[in-house]
Amino acid sequence: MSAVRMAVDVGGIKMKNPVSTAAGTFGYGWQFDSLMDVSALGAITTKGCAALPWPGNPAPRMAEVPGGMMNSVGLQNPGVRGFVEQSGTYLERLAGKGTQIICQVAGHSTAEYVSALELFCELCPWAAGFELNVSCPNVAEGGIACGSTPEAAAEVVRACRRVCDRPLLVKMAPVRVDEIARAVEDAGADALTIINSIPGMSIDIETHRSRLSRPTGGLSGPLLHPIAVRMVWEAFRAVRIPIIGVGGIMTGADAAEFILAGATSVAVGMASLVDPGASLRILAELEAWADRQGVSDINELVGAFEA
Amino acid sequence: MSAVRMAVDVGGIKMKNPVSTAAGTFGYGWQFDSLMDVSALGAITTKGCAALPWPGNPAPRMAEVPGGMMNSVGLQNPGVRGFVEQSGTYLERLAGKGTQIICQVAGHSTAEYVSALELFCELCPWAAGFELNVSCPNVAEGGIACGSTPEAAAEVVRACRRVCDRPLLVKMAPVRVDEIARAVEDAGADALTIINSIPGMSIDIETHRSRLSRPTGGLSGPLLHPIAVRMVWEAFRAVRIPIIGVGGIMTGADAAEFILAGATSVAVGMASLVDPGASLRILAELEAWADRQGVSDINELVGAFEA
Amino acid sequence: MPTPSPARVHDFEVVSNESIAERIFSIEIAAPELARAISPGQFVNVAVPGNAMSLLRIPLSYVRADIDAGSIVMWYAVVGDGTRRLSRMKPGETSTLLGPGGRGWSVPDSTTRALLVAGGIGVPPVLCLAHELHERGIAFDVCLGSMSAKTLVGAEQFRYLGAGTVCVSTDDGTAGLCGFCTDPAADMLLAGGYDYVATCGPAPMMRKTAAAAAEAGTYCEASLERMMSCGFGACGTCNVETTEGMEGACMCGPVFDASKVVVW
Amino acid sequence: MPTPSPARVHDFEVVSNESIAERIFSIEIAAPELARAISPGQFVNVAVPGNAMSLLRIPLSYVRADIDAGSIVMWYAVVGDGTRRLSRMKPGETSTLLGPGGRGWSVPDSTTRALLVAGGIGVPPVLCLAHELHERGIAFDVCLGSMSAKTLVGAEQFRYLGAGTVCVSTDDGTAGLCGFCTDPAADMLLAGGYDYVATCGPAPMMRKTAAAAAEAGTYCEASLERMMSCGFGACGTCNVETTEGMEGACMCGPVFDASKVVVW
Ligand SMILES: Cc1cc2nc3c(=O)[nH]c(=O)nc-3n(C[C@H](O)[C@H](O)[C@H](O)COP(=O)(O)OP(=O)(O)OC[C@H]3O[C@@H](n4cnc5c(N)ncnc54)[C@H](O)[C@@H]3O)c2cc1C
Ligand SMILES: Cc1cc2nc3c(=O)[nH]c(=O)nc-3n(C[C@H](O)[C@H](O)[C@H](O)COP(=O)(O)OP(=O)(O)OC[C@H]3O[C@@H](n4cnc5c(N)ncnc54)[C@H](O)[C@@H]3O)c2cc1C
Ligand SMILES: Cc1cc2nc3c(=O)[nH]c(=O)nc-3n(C[C@H](O)[C@H](O)[C@H](O)COP(=O)(O)O)c2cc1C
Ligand SMILES: Cc1cc2nc3c(=O)[nH]c(=O)nc-3n(C[C@H](O)[C@H](O)[C@H](O)COP(=O)(O)O)c2cc1C
Ligand code: FES
Ligand code: FES
Repeated sequence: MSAVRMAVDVGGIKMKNPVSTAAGTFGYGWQFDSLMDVSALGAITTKGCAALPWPGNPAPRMAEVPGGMMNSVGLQNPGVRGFVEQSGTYLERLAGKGTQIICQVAGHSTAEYVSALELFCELCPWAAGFELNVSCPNVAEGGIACGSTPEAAAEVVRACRRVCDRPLLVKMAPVRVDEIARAVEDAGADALTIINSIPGMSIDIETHRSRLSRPTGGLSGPLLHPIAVRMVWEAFRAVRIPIIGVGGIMTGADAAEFILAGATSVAVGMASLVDPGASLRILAELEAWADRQGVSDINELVGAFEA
Repeated sequence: MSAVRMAVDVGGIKMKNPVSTAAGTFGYGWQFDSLMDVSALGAITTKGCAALPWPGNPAPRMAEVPGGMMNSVGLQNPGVRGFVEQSGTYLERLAGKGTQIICQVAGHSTAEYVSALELFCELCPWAAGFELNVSCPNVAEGGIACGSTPEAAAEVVRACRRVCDRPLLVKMAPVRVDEIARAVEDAGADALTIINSIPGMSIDIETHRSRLSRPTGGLSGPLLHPIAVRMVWEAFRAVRIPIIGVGGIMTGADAAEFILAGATSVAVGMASLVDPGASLRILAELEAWADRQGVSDINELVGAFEA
Repeated sequence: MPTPSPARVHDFEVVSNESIAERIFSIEIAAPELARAISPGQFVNVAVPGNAMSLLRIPLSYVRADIDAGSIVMWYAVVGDGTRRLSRMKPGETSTLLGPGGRGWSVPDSTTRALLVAGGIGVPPVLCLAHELHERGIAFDVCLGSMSAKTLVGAEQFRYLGAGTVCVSTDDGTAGLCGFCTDPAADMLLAGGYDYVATCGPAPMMRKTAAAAAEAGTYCEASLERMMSCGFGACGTCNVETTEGMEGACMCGPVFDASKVVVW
Repeated sequence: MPTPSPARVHDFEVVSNESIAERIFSIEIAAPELARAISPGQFVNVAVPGNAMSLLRIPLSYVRADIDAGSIVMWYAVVGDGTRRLSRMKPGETSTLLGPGGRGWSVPDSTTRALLVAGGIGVPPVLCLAHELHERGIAFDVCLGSMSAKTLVGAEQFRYLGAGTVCVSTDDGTAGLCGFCTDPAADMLLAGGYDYVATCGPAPMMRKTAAAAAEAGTYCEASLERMMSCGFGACGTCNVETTEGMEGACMCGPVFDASKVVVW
């Protein structure tokens, strides 16, 4: 067995190992409970949720593309109260087993982020922290519109910071990463999750229509990986707060690249949809790699990339 | 045989069909002469070239990634005079056969773009137009630094516009596409080439070093395709000047998506490296598709995407 | 917490894989535990080896399960890269699937006579239901639609399972009536005698069938198709707009109470 | 305009494909036109089917060409996904390659005795050269290096082709001398009698060999390896820094005048 210490601290969220799940690709956790030992993960991040329920976008919401997939779910969610009713008991129990729960917060405007976060803080004492999704490519207002400029992103974070004293993460859009990272760090973010899906487009060339119900959707999967690793590295050099690396992680090696580029933790996305136990396989592979590097603590490898 | 008219006009460059080649993936044309009938293409764009020779980056300059490749050639070029000496006769002959020659212009600063362009204008009477590469991810100054903000890109274009009365194209970085498109249109660009390779990173997890001689490189290939199509559509709605769609075109269907999204013309990149005759196969497939759509002129399909 | 999906990851081995009509294949796979667990109207999400650019699994209904042989049979149309690769899998080749997924048919105990309306490659889950009706001793008639005789599947099997009438329609008239199977279905529903309708096929077909059933006042279930990423309720990509809001086809469906479906 | 690459796209068929040492395979492929066109030191760029995520071809040297049989033989080490897939190709399977690529060895007509220094999977192009020397009646000795006896290839073949001495070294001493083959090579060069040196193998090995040859005043050629995208001079990814500037390995090489190489 490996003797590498795997525990990491992501902006105050103490994870027993660096592997977590990407919002929207792991439901609310319980969906995987019969398929794997969820409590072996360092953390899970729950699907984005707003103060009030959102219906999400019409079908079709998914199209497969080479090397990945495109979705336009549009943050369908039952609202914070519905979320807590549905999944609160499960998540509280999971937190009790030492897997940190990060609840993702959605909104159409700064005010909506704040009111969702206030509800979360009130109703989810078991949540280790909250991730602000200012980068969803599939909602017309809010989402990516709130996360594509340093000013807009910082505004949301500043307002949220005022109402929340638990760790606040920011899910970053895949644009202007260094500028936005600096802006949200200054605004009080405790950690960054990099990156959300990249907006893409897939057209049915016979019907001349989008293969989704909206013109564009968000890309996930291996096709993102080299782009996401680069963005993590850019942010790592721009800020001091820790980073969760996300994008196309299918293997421990993919996760290791994020760690070397400066991520303290990683989150598995699409891989869990294809293969529900993927995150645990990735954790095992990551641990074996860390062991092979001859370190005693995985934190020694964070940002160990030699340019 | 198809009866679809395939000729297109890209900002004054009259192409007999919409298929061209992406800068840096087709050498100076003659490299393909023994492998395919280059003169069947609508246009070719030559590898970026500066006023004086550039050595490019050290080896390794290439790493393969899932769904594509990453390069850090760094615009190695023999300078405009060397280029003309080496390839001028061939390109002039090719132009005579009706394939338009677009010469790509490189520089580290506005002044360097201008002096390279002046040389090009003087020495290449056979060139149908010039493409300003303000988006190379592999040079430390110039390149992408000149193309990542609307202001910087517009400055280069304005200065170049003053010294050149032939069609000027701008090779766009994959960032802030609508803003930059508008800025360079206002600055006098005649057409846009969208997109250049996306900066990415690939780390050898055993050595902790980049798989290239530089930390980052430019991604090409199918992994770009849905992102590039989306960016073409964004630009199409932002400006009136025509667009050349580039990114991961491996088949006529991939090219057709660009046309529907608003590209008047397409350029084949990595596909030509894998399979030198790919551009002609893509042209044939594109023509067959246009025929199947029941149009008499491919221009009817430009931007025919129904949102 | 709601009930999680009953799906598990199962290894499977191809037993046979053969064309049964134009571009339609029947595949039998060995997966003993799955064969025991699955019930009519549920589906499996199959990993097809061979193209590393295409990562997602392919959702497929099943036609029948043989608990003794430890196998299930699926019929599928070759429509794209994934199903093409599936059609090339040879006996003995192995892969994995996730299943059983979702909620199948729930034919009320009180049912005396059912009408089954199936079109195109919507036949498999309906034929699967016919097996159940046969076992439960519930009488049924079938309206079966297809583009043409060449792509028609299931008629024999429905007859073999004791269907009262099997009314075949083809778009081009090469077998049975010329036209859509929804026309005879509407007539038969109006004529009465049914207390349950099940339908699967192209969206317009199901919509019409559901409307006819509603008109006749007969309870109707429909098996809907959506693009699916996970098949076990984790991603939210398979939504169906119902009178009770958005519901995931892979957990709340694929079989829905037709009167609840707003967008087919 | 400079001379374009002699490479063409050729179909090929696998004739045989077998392991000849630990993780090293020998593949014979039928490609008659290519077999006629290729010369020692040149390479081919092979499309290996089976992983749609990995698009580029794999550059490989060849060991010998048989014009009558219309085939060439290549030896390759299984180091990653592409070569692993290649090792699974079966006789009768087909694909395409681009070749012949680049500039091979140019042994001066005046050469009387050559020293060949090959290490690891650098053996193929050097063994190919030995065939040429044999045909041209030029005497040669060989210094052959490998990690261990298990990965050693070519010793017999060099002997069969009439090598004077074949001096084997292994890193672990399991065959021949224990150590690097560059040490005996340097000794032999110092002892004199050679008017040509050819080398291929790991970069440090070639660098040392070239330095020893320079010291002995003997003309030396080296076959360099670079990551290649196209293999026919179109992309500029295969650069070698030489005293005359950056030169592409796929057109100006892979065989270079060793005294020109700045970065190995
Ligand atoms: C619950 C469920 C049960 C199904 N049962 C069967 C069955 O028993 N037999 C059968 O032949 N098919 C069935 N399908 C459809 C089957 O999943 C698709 O035909 C298959 O995934 C296509 O994969 P492909 O890679 O070959 O095609 P692609 O290249 O992915 O697509 C080809 C065409 O098929 C459409 N398509 C792809 N996936 C789906 C999907 N999930 N739903 C609807 N359309 C799709 C695409 O939009 C496209 O037009 C079922 C689908 C669902 C959701
Ligand atoms: C002109 C030339 C001739 C060659 N001749 C032979 C030969 O006769 N026999 C043989 O076994 N190999 C030869 N090689 C090397 C061979 O091309 C690589 O081993 C092969 O491409 C690896 O592919 P892969 O997908 O299996 O490995 P990958 O998964 O792509 O990489 C595995 C490892 O091999 C390295 N590698 C990959 N490609 C190359 C390359 N082009 N050059 C150097 N290192 C590389 C990678 O950096 C990595 O460390 C030659 C290379 C060149 C450029
Ligand atoms: C179906 C689906 C739904 C998603 N929903 C969310 C979401 O609610 N909030 C969010 O920040 N990201 C969401 N994402 C993006 C992922 O969290 C992740 O950033 C992205 O998929 C890249 O990682 P991957 O390549 O490992 O999937 C979603 C992705 C998918 C595929
Ligand atoms: C080896 C290589 C060299 C390139 N050189 C240039 C260049 O000189 N100028 C430029 O604008 N783009 C260059 N590109 C980018 C391509 O022109 C193109 O924008 C990109 O590869 C995306 O298209 P593709 O996916 O079809 O390859 C280069 C790409 C590759 C692979
Ligand atoms: S397919 Fe993932 S939730 Fe239904
Ligand atoms: S590999 Fe493309 S130029 Fe040499």
